[in-house]
Amino acid sequence: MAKVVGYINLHSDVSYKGLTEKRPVASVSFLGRYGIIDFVLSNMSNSNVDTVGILIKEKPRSLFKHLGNGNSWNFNSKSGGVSLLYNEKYANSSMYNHDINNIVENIAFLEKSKADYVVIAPAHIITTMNYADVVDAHAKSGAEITMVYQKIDNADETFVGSDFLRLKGKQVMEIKNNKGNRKERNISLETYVINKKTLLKLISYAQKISSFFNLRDTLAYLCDERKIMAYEYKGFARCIDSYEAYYKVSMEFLDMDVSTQVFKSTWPIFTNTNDTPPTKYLKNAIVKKSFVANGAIIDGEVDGCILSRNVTIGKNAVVKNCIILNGSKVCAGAHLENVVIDKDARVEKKTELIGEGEPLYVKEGDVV
Amino acid sequence: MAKVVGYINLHSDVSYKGLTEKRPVASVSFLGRYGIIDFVLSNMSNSNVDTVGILIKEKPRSLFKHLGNGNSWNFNSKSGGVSLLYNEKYANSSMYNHDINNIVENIAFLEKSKADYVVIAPAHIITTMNYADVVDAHAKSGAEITMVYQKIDNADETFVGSDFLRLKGKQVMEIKNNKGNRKERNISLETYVINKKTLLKLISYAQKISSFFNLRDTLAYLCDERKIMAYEYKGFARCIDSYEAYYKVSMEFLDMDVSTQVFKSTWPIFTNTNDTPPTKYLKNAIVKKSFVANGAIIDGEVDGCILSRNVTIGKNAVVKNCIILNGSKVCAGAHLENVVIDKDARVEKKTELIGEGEPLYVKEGDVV
Amino acid sequence: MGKEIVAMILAGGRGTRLEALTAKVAKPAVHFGGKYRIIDFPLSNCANSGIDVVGVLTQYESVLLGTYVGAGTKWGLDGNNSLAAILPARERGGVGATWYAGTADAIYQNISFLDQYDPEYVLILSGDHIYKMDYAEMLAAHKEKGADLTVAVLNVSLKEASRFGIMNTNKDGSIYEFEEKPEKPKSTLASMGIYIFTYKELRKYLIEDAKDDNSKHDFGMNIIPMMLEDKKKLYAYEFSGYWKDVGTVESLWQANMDLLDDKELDLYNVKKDWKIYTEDTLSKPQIIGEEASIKHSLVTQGCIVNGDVEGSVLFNNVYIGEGAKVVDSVLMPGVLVEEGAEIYKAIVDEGVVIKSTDVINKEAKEVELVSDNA
Amino acid sequence: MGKEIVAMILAGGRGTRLEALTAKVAKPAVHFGGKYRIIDFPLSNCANSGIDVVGVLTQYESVLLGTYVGAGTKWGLDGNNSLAAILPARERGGVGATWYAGTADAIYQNISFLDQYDPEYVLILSGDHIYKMDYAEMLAAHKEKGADLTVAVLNVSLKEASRFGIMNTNKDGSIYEFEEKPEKPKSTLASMGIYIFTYKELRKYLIEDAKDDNSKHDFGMNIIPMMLEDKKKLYAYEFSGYWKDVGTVESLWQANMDLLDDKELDLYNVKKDWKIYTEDTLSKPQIIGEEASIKHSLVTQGCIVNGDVEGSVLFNNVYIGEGAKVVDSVLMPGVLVEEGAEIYKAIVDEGVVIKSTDVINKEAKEVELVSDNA
Repeated sequence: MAKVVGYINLHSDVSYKGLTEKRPVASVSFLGRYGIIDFVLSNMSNSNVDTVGILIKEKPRSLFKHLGNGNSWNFNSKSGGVSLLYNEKYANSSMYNHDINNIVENIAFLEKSKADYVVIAPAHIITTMNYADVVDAHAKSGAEITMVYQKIDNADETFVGSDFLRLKGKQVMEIKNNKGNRKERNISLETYVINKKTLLKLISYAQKISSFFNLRDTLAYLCDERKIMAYEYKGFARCIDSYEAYYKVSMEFLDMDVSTQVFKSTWPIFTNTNDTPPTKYLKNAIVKKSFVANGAIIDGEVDGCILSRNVTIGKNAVVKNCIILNGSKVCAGAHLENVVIDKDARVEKKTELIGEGEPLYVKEGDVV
Repeated sequence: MAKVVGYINLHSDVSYKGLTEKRPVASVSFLGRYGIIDFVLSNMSNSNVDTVGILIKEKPRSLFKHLGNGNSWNFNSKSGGVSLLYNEKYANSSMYNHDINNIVENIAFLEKSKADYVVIAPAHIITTMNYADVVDAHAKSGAEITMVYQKIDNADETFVGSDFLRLKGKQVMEIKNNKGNRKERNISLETYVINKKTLLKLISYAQKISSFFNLRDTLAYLCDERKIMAYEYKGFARCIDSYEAYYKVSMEFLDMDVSTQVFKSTWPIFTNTNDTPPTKYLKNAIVKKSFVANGAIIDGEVDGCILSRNVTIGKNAVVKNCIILNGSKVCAGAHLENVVIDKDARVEKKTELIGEGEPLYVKEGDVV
Repeated sequence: MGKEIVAMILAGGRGTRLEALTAKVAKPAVHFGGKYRIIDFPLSNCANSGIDVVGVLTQYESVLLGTYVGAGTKWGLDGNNSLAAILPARERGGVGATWYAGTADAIYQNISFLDQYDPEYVLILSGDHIYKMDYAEMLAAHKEKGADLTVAVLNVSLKEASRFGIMNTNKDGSIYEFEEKPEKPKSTLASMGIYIFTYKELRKYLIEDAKDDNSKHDFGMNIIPMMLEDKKKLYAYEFSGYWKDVGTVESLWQANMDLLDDKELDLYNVKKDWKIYTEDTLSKPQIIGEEASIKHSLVTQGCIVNGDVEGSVLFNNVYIGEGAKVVDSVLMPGVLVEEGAEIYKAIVDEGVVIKSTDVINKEAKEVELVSDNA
Repeated sequence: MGKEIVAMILAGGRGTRLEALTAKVAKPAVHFGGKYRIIDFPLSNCANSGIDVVGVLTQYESVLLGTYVGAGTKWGLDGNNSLAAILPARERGGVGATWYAGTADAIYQNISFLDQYDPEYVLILSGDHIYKMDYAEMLAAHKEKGADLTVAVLNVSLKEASRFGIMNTNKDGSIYEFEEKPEKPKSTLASMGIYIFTYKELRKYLIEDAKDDNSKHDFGMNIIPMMLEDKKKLYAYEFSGYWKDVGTVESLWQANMDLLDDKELDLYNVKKDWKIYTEDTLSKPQIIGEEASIKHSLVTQGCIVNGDVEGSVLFNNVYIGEGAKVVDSVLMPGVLVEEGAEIYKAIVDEGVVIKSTDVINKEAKEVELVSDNA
């Protein structure tokens, strides 16, 4: 593969209600063991992209902690590594706090790289994409810009608010917003391969047009005058663009047919270690159809749930279709259905919480 | 030693003109090999304070890079480590962007610590202080708060703008600003040992008095009603509180009597590695009374200088009393005296630059 | 700048009584507790006790152990001044190539390693014991007594005492006699094989012992008796809490079962600040299927459980098929139990496949070891 | 998931011709170039070539080498999927304790290590050569030719050729004959001791060679001749650039001097992207005193220079007193040269103190080695 540098683009308007009040989408806990960003980082690592810049939009603190020195993502600490690119200057002015300004503010990262190509991908679209394949196709096509899309037939339900591409053969003719009014769409996965030189030109061009223009806007503006290639990705893809989608996609993983598409021995998903002991099942445990992370102690009934690290389920508690984040405790006899419990919260004895429609949300550290 | 947690307090108004335009004081290059913050971090490490929070005021980027995962400072990566505490919320509102608000915004760091005592020290006052000694004295005295001071006889020249303490025996009666109108002063080294419980009370108290109150203000406000102990530190101390002081203190280190006070085999100063080869002296090199970091290539005359990593001094160039930062190049035949050259700058052939009075400053990346 | 204390972990032994489990790995690298290897315990104890230079002495099947210990990163021992050093038997200048001949000889052959750190005290540990212990407290006792050697002891029952090396002590804790596996024990203070020596004494005795061709070069059999004879100051340091030498298949099984029953060894860190660190395995989350039932068990990440599990410990990437039954068993990493298979009171070695028609050890009297290396 | 290629660095030898310099450390750990140890070069080459699993085979004085290599952190080989593994001679299950008997035997004894990574190719390197080489290019050549073995060769002068193992090749680069130190060389392509084997071939030949009691178990003497006899596809890969086997005191000195004269080995990374990584020493900045004079020399951090230095290489923490003269010499870490002392054309070993009245090797005909381990 040619020399490639990666950007993980955290500049987006996606949020998950309470879950993203104090942390960015990228570090929201997912499937008990991961942060949302682990999937795109692992894709970079598995695709041998070993120099990665993370374009941080906001709330950098929990990302510093999660990423440490990047060793958990298999980047050679000498020749590559993870750089945290934060745009302090515009952090508090939302109109200017976009990807292009971040790239510009941290331009040294790009300039000193010897890469020929740049891969840009978001964190909130979960895929197992091999960027090496995309780069190869890009290089062969001779295009300066390639956009990755997926053909979907439920565009009225998912990726609403994302972009779709109007194609002519393999060329992108138009980039438009998916308003959910049709089922079939070629949805943009917000993943781009751009020649490094082209990207450098693009950002200076974008700044001339409008200082509010982000990368997506620039590409949309340019696609009728420049040749932008489309690359079809046929693998697993889910867009976690809302609290509802977060819950829905999480639950979908409990179906083994879905999760085996993502967890393959040839495509490891890396994350950081937490030194937690195995899960302990006590004598009254009844657990079915669930993901359980280490450190949990379970003495109740758990069905259709995702339990993160160090969760406690008390004696005879009943927990159904819930997502429970790190360190939270459900006391004896409590009954929960359709609830998302943030970190270090506590559900008192015999409490009953049942989410109707949208899952209930219990805040970090709350006692209910 | 009792359980101690450390804060490195980067909230101060100190700046070094151009040198701190794009980076915080803490990561300004010092003595060719270090960042300013390395000294206080090494003191923490050598005093066995293995959990350290860095209260970042601004420009966090270069600090992320410099600190990496903290291994270079000898912190056990499991039981301790360096936490970067950044106050995103107030980063752009100078009145609120102070140490107490940063501690409050990142209160989990302090709350989860099992320490009995908290050591707080600034980066811009260079010492080789053993905090274990201060904590021992603090514990013995029974006081809840201890302030470290040094008795100096040139308070009209150094530490101007710092605080001095009015003492009664070993107790602090008043904290006042040193206006430089007297030679002898008991100067506060802005280094405090506070019982953890007391600090937690102090910050909530401070917030009640005024949300503009920083830690120093709070202590000054409280010292007539609370018993604050004074601890006299007699070792090496220099206050680098301005561009002039940065230059002056740097030059002072070229005197072996000064530098041997700091560089002792029992008190290593840790920094991060850069994988640079040894300095190469070519056939026309004439080097005297200088500090030279690795990676430099020298073919000219160097006298009374501090050269950082990967500096090039061309053939027959003459460089006197200069500080030259990483990667800068002085081309053949140039003549420099009394100049500070920031990173990656280039002084063209036969250029003459002579600083009169205050040393000349050449910006990062400039070509002159 | 000398270190106050350096730890040396004896990790060279094969542990033949663990049978097939040590056919390809040294005993300290044997899996334990659903997630750990035995050596995680002394190494984590060192890290948690603030000991930052640890030598690990290896000889038997040392590659996995060596790469596992690495530079000590897993235990945080990878700072600028901290280190976990692998010390294999080797060829030395002026000496030639020599294997380790006994516990004392192994340390003797590494005197130059110790000298390099110039420690005041040396802590000698075994790589195959399961326990949590604060060595800093033991060191404090050693210093307080001004001892030449402090031996950690456990108060065992009189019945068990004849299986151990027994320290007979005076009222002040000083040791006046050491008896190896006495038929009629005079006391019940069993040596745990954990020693703190004042280094200059240790160094002297090791050099003396090395000269003696009749010596077994063993701490218990040679060094301690010599020191007692010389009237050196030997003290016992009594440890209370969970401690287990997992020397046999039976005791390894039992130690795993102990974790299910809340014995004193607390992995869940209720007493905080004493985590047992181990390697991070790259595995998917633990997935529990619709037909699963799990009770009274430890199950770790990467497992997929579709059958019945009771009273068992499941390591990384174990797969339990539908309708399978796993009772009172320890399943090492990567074990695959096919649909409908049954396993009772067994240790199943790494990577073994249990076929759907297999019924292992239904009688369940003795612990059965199932291994491809048998 | 198998690795495409695993590298094995032979680092077990003493290097007796380096005399006192290897009394206490293995040859690959000998200091070089003001800051490095010799093994930094093959390890950095691996890291820079994108090879992320490297075995380091040790036997002689392996402790320093083992802790130095650690988990590979210094070379960035410490990711989740990368590793530098120390492979000492050891006791193995079913085999017993065996030392490494030759280069091929050393690899043979680590077949289980290699099998674990299931590589397509294995790169065999020597731990004591100084050079920069992109093994990825050599691998590409090996794959393109569909070779069973590719040997890196250097075009030496006809005069030198009889000191080397010479590969006689056809026009297409295929090797038809190998001659060890031929009196009348037919070609000047000298083997650099750098081999890429297709692993399944290597494995087969190692097992065959191990059965032969008369074999020296050496790649050059046994494995290559066997493969040639079997008409296997052996190709030469010609390397051009700086390469030095620093086998003697003289050649080690010369290699250090070469750095002063801008030979092809570029430590200053003008060609970028090929840094030689090494350990980070905790030292103060390099301090040059008022009376110092330094020309045509390499001086590293931690040195204090108050005297005259010319044509020399100074390692970490060397101290040169006022009026001292150091000419054409290599001063290893921690050397202290007192005021007024003089040193010419010498290698001074680690930690040696040169007294103020000493005048070392004023004649300066041969290189003199000054060591406390003599």
